[in-house]
Amino acid sequence: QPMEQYIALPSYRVGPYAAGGSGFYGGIIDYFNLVNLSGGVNGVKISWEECETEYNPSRGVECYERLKTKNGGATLVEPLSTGVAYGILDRLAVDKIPMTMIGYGRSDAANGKVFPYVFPLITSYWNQAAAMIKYLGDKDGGMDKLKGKKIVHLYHDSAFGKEPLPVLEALSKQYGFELIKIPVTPPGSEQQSQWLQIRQARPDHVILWGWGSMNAVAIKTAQRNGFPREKILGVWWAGSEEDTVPTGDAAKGYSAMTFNTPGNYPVMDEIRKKLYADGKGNLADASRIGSVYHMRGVSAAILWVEAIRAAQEKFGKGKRVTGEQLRWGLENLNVDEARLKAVGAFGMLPRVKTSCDDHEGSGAVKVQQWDGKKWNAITPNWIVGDKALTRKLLEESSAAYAAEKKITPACLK
Amino acid sequence: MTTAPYLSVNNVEVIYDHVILVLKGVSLQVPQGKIVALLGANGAGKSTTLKTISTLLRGERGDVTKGEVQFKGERIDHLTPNELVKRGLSQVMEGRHCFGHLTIEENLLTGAYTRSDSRAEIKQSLEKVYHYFPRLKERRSSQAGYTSGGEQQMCAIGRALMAKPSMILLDEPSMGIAPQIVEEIFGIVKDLNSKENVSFLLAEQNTSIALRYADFGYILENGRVVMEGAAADLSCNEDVKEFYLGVSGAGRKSFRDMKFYRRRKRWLA
Amino acid sequence: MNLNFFFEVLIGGLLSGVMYALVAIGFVLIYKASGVFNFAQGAMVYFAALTCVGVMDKLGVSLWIALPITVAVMILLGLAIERVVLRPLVNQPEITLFMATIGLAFFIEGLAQLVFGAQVRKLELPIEDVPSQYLMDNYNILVSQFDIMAALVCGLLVTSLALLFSKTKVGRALRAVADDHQAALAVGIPLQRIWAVLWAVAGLVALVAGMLWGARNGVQFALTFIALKALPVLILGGFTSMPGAIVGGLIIGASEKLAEVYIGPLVGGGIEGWFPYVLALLFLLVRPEGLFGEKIIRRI
Amino acid sequence: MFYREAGQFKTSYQADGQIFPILQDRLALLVLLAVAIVVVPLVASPYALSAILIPFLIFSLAALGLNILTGYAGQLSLGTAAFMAVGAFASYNFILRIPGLPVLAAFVLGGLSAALVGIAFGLPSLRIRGFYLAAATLATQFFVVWCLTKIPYLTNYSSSGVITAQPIVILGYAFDTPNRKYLLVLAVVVVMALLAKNMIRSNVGRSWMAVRDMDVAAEVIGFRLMRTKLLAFAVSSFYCGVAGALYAYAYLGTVEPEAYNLDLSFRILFMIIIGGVGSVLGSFLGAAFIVLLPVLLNVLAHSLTLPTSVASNLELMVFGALIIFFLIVEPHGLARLWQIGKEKLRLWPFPH
Amino acid sequence: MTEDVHMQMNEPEAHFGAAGRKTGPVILDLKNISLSFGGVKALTDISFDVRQHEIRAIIGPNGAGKSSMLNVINGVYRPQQGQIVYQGEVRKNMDCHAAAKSGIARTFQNIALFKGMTVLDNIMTGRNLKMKSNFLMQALYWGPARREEIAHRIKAEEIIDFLEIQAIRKTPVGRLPYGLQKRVELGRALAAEPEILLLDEPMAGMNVEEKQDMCRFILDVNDQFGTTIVLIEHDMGVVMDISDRVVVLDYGKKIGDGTPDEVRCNQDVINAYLGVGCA
Ligand SMILES: Nc1ncnc2c1ncn2[C@@H]1O[C@H](COP(=O)(O)OP(=O)(O)OP(=O)(O)O)[C@@H](O)[C@H]1O
Ligand SMILES: Nc1ncnc2c1ncn2[C@@H]1O[C@H](COP(=O)(O)OP(=O)(O)OP(=O)(O)O)[C@@H](O)[C@H]1O
Ligand SMILES: [Mg+2]
Ligand SMILES: [Mg+2]
Repeated sequence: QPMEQYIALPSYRVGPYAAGGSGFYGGIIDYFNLVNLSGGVNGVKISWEECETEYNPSRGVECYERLKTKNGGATLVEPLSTGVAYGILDRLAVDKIPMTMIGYGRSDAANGKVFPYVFPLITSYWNQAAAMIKYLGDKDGGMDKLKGKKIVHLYHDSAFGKEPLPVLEALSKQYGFELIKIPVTPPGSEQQSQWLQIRQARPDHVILWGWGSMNAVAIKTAQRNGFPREKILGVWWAGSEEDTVPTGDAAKGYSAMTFNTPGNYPVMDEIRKKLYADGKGNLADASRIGSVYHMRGVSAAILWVEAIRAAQEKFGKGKRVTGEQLRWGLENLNVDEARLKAVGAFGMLPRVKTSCDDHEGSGAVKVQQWDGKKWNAITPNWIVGDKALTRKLLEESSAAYAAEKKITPACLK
Repeated sequence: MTTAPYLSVNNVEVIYDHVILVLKGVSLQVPQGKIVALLGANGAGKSTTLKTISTLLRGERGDVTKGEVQFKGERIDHLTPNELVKRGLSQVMEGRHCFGHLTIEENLLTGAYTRSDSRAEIKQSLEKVYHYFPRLKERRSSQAGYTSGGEQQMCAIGRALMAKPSMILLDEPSMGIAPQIVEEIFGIVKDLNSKENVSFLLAEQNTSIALRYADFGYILENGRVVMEGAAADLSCNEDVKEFYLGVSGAGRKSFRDMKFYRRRKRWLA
Repeated sequence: MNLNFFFEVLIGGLLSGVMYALVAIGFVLIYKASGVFNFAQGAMVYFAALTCVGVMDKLGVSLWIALPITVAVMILLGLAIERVVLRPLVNQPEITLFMATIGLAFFIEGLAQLVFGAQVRKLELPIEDVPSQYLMDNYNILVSQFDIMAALVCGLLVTSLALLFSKTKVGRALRAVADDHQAALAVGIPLQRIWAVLWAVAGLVALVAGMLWGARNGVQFALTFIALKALPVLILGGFTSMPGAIVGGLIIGASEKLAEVYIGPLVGGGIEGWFPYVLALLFLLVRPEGLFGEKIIRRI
Repeated sequence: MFYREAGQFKTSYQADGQIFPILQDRLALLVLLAVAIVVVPLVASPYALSAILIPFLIFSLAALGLNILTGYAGQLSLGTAAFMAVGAFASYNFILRIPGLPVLAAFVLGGLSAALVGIAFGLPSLRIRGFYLAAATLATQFFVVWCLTKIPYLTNYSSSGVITAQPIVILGYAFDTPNRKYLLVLAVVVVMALLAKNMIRSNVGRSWMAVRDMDVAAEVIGFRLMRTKLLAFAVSSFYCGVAGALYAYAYLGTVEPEAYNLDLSFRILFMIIIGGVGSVLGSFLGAAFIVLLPVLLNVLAHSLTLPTSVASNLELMVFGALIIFFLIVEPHGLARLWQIGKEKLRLWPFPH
Repeated sequence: MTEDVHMQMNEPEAHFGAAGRKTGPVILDLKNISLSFGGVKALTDISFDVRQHEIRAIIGPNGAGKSSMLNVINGVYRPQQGQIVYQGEVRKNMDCHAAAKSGIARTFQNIALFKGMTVLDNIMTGRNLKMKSNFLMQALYWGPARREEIAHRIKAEEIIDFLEIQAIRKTPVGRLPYGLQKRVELGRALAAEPEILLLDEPMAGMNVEEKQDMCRFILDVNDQFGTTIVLIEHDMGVVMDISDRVVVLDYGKKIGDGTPDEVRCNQDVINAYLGVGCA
């Protein structure tokens, strides 16, 4: 029985999304290294293996299958790709390996009774969409001010972009704003017509629900058409340096959602000091330390390590936990202020407390704005949208899934 | 032969596609200023021999596994066709191979690609080709792909002449050409040969006319040279007469009187 | 209907079309001269742009120094491609050469990211991508000054390349090569050398496209996808025609934008992905070789 | 010396018309099948089954479908993934909406739906040729995926357009483990490959090849261009449709329309070109190449302990370089290489 | 028009060709055919007929319009003017498929074999119009489909034997030398068991010996199956020896028509094509 806690990382470091992939997985590995430097989790070192998926579902599945049996069996997997995640969704329960989908994938997977092995930790698209509207309402001076306003939902024309529609539509009915849906065909390298339409519609806000190169193009095209960037609010996959840097000054004033508050934290300093100073960092380019994707990776790793810790508390301290046990850990996660302080990440991510009913554990997000050089948080507090609404949708949708799959919803022990 | 050969092929072996052995050690020589005919049945390897010389074989997945080719005393098997044309060796390929989308005139002009002569000189060559083939002049602005088979054949020959070569490899120049023009083509060959000292190696099925104009002949059978000799000698040889010229003891036989399929005589297995 | 808006959409579309044409030119260049459909064109665009910003980054030099270095790199790349990939594949079926360019695309993509890293970068050209104030004030029409420059560059490229093909000996030889490799060799056209030059030129065209697209969208992997935008342009204009590339670009650009704006909302939007293809396809039914493409000769 | 037809005289044209005229070949195939059916499920790890063999077989089937169209009938297509998507989503809907419909019947219906779409998009091929057609088939690719994202009915109103394949149950027997799924896929692929081989060696196949090699002459001889081309589109799309359904049902499980994107179309095209255009065997070899090579390279790169991003990029470069290398060695694909190998073997120990 | 046709049908039937062959009634009658491509007049007002069982040669200088004439006969080109009467019927919209169905087969000047297929497969394609089983049956390769395939295979093998190309049966035709390809192409045309066989320079690129074989094949086909043959050939020896009647074209116009001897002594023909007078 190997003593190491082995985690499978079907990652991608080439192709169109390589920039995000290398930052995210770089962050994860940096944190793992940091934990291992200080002796691991109660003495259990973390090990991992990467496998290149190129963001391609079929290669991702192969990677998963290959990685899962190595080193005594994977105990956690994170593909950071909706397509890959779907491809392995059915296999998880059989293999008894939990998967996190941090900030992506199907929102209804937060229902642990139907998706026992899936953990859309921190926040799902639905909660994000709800929070976005909440933020926009607050910005305009109260939710009632949204009445009669126009909000454009400019989205990546795929499952990803369509995911928040039920929430947005419900909220539009509730608050009386007009929702204008404008799709962008992936990969979205040309958006002239969309932005002309937007300019024509004169919306009060534009929600940019984009991914990959589409974001930079959107911002650039907004500039070209003289549309103020201050009115654009991006989804968190449209809120990284990768999305704004290539636009030059065009993104100044543009804001986006995030579940990591930009800034510096003790854990980041440690990573710099203990890893990069010794040339042991994972990122090729040290200037990307603390970038959005990197920090997102570190946050993911923090939550996993906490889950391992929780599982060890229950199943035996200082021992490697199995996938099933780690699943329990993820389901009974309680990363509160104290824990966050302890790991040096207080304020970096919201507190997360999961349960069988709620594999998401938080739903809180912040808004950040690009000042031309870096991201700055512009909401002091974590924002939470209309959770009652998202909960209702979640119940309906996961029930439909359960019916289709003939699953009897139940909590696992 | 007394003069040093202008072109010599020494013991060449060619394999297509790694497995099909086509030439089994062919050797032949073309002296300067002579016309040499390469005769043989279908599939004997005439075209392959010519392509070996012009190094066009590479594009057809053929490999020269043995032997060498020399032109003007220099080994040429490693050269590119472009360098060969520059050195004065041109080939007219079997099966026309005109550039379908180019007009007849453009086709002819590409023939002069390697020449660095002035426009006027090239124009002059062009006029010469038109003089040889008036039909081409009539069709000069049609796309070659839409011209008749014979017109394409003339175009291919004319194109090779445009390079002003000193040695021409002709692969079945008479194919699909009206008899009168065939005579004219051979007249041109003789003309160039005697006036401009151009040497020729010609693969030809029309044996009688080929031997009439050639100085020397080789007979290829199954990838081997089975007979060689002065053209005059060959045309007197009884076997050649019977199998390649279609005349037996009693003179030419009518095609309709062939009451049986001939069993070909083979010189070598 | 709001006429001013219509014109904005139209002009925006036309100018986007120019950007597509810029990529299409690279395809035409290679196809016309060797009958090869160059799948790696997109990768070359990315490679060129990335090399330029990568050199600026790594050596800390300005655009004006990085540019000539990139030019040299692109020329070297063209020469290498001829030597290593094309030369051994002379006279092979079109589809084989097509596949070889696919292999090439993988190789170039890997190489670019290996040398310069995968992160997204910005490329700033001295001309800003903002609405032209002059046109705004005088005609109340919104056109980016960047696009105007791109159109000029594209026009220049097309004119010079079209002249090359129609007026020079090399141009004629190139067309001959596309018809029949073997015969082209036989008449002494130095296929190798011509291809080398051509791929080098294609590399430079890719560089131009890469600079303009890179400045517009950022230098990132997605630049390889803009080839997809160039395909309908190509089939509409004809694979073998330089003017076709630009006319096709204009038609595709304008009609796809108009369709997205005026038809899109009726059917749920996002039709830009397929509309140009369907348009080009319908058009092909009338003219199977595109607007200016050479007729495929089918004769027996 | 051992591998040759010498001494194996055919006494009837029937015997001569066999798929594998050489006894050794027939034996080898039987052994291969026996291994695939009996030995593989016993010894192969779940990883090999569910991550290598199943996708390999499914891709082979799709490649075979494309090969029928492109390799045999000469119509270059870049819309393969679209036909796969039609097959998958149609099967899903048939099962969903017709209670009690057997899964295999649903696959067939899915395939037929794909065939219909194939015929519709094949119509332009009557006028358009070569790369023009290829680029035009991209219309299929984009249009079909767009329809799947835009028409909620097709995805059973799932909010994001994702569908989850129903469990495969045939005659009360659930194909839920990698082993069983593998056997199911294998059976489908073997049967369909056999059918394809039969078509190719009879008049339909000849009509396709005739149209491919010289369509004017084919017409003069009496083949009807329209019928021949559309049939090729239909059969090819049928194969791709079934492959697409298997891709969803026996491999991925949960799919979004994006899983059938252009990338997939290209991968399948790569398979047939690398494997051999116009060869049934080539479809399999090509699929093996494209499925296995990245895995091998990946494993190899990891054993070198390079930084992952370097390894990943090197992988891509080597993959590209190998494609070029194989094309230079044999432009007609792996199948031809195999054939040449066999011809050499036949002559062995003599070189020619 | 139709009256005209009947008139011809009622003509006395027995004719003897120049080669002493008994020929039948007119099977194909071409009337005032004109064809032009843009500015190029390939055929101008050409009329001639072909009788059953005869060997009819078309000769003329390069570019005279001979191949175009064949293309008109089997529907590849549609003449701008004129009429084709085939087997007593006026063919208005003759397309290649209809022509093939009604028993017209041909070979091509620039070999049009299916390069990727074997010799046997090429010949089998010639029989496609006679194959009846549908594609599902063929996919199953069972019962009637299989029997049919084998029956046709036997026919094809007969042709292979006839043309003496047994040894190359399984070779892809792309690899064959030119002369053999011509022979295979003849085989493919024969496989259709045509009424009329159109041959476009079947003997180009052959040496005398091979031409003799080819002549024998043509004469045998003509004898054994009664096939009518229309032949284009530049080898005057062949034309004069085996044909019954000869049409001469020049610049798209008919300049002579008659028995080989008549044609040979026609001054126009001598000027335009033959060069030498009749001996
Ligand atoms: N590309 C090729 N691949 C395989 N075999 C070939 C190829 N080209 C020619 N051959 C074979 O090589 C042999 C010689 O062919 P070649 O064309 O040289 O004959 P030839 O003497 O020119 O005949 P012909 O008089 O018919 O033109 C033939 O048996 C032919 O089948
Ligand atoms: N499809 C076409 N388009 C344009 N011109 C054509 C076409 N087909 C034939 N021609 C022209 O019509 C004329 C007659 O051509 P055809 O092929 O019938 O000549 P031919 O008598 O067979 O000559 P050859 O003996 O050289 O084969 C030629 O000048 C040719 O260029
Ligand atoms: Mg030859
Ligand atoms: Mg002709």
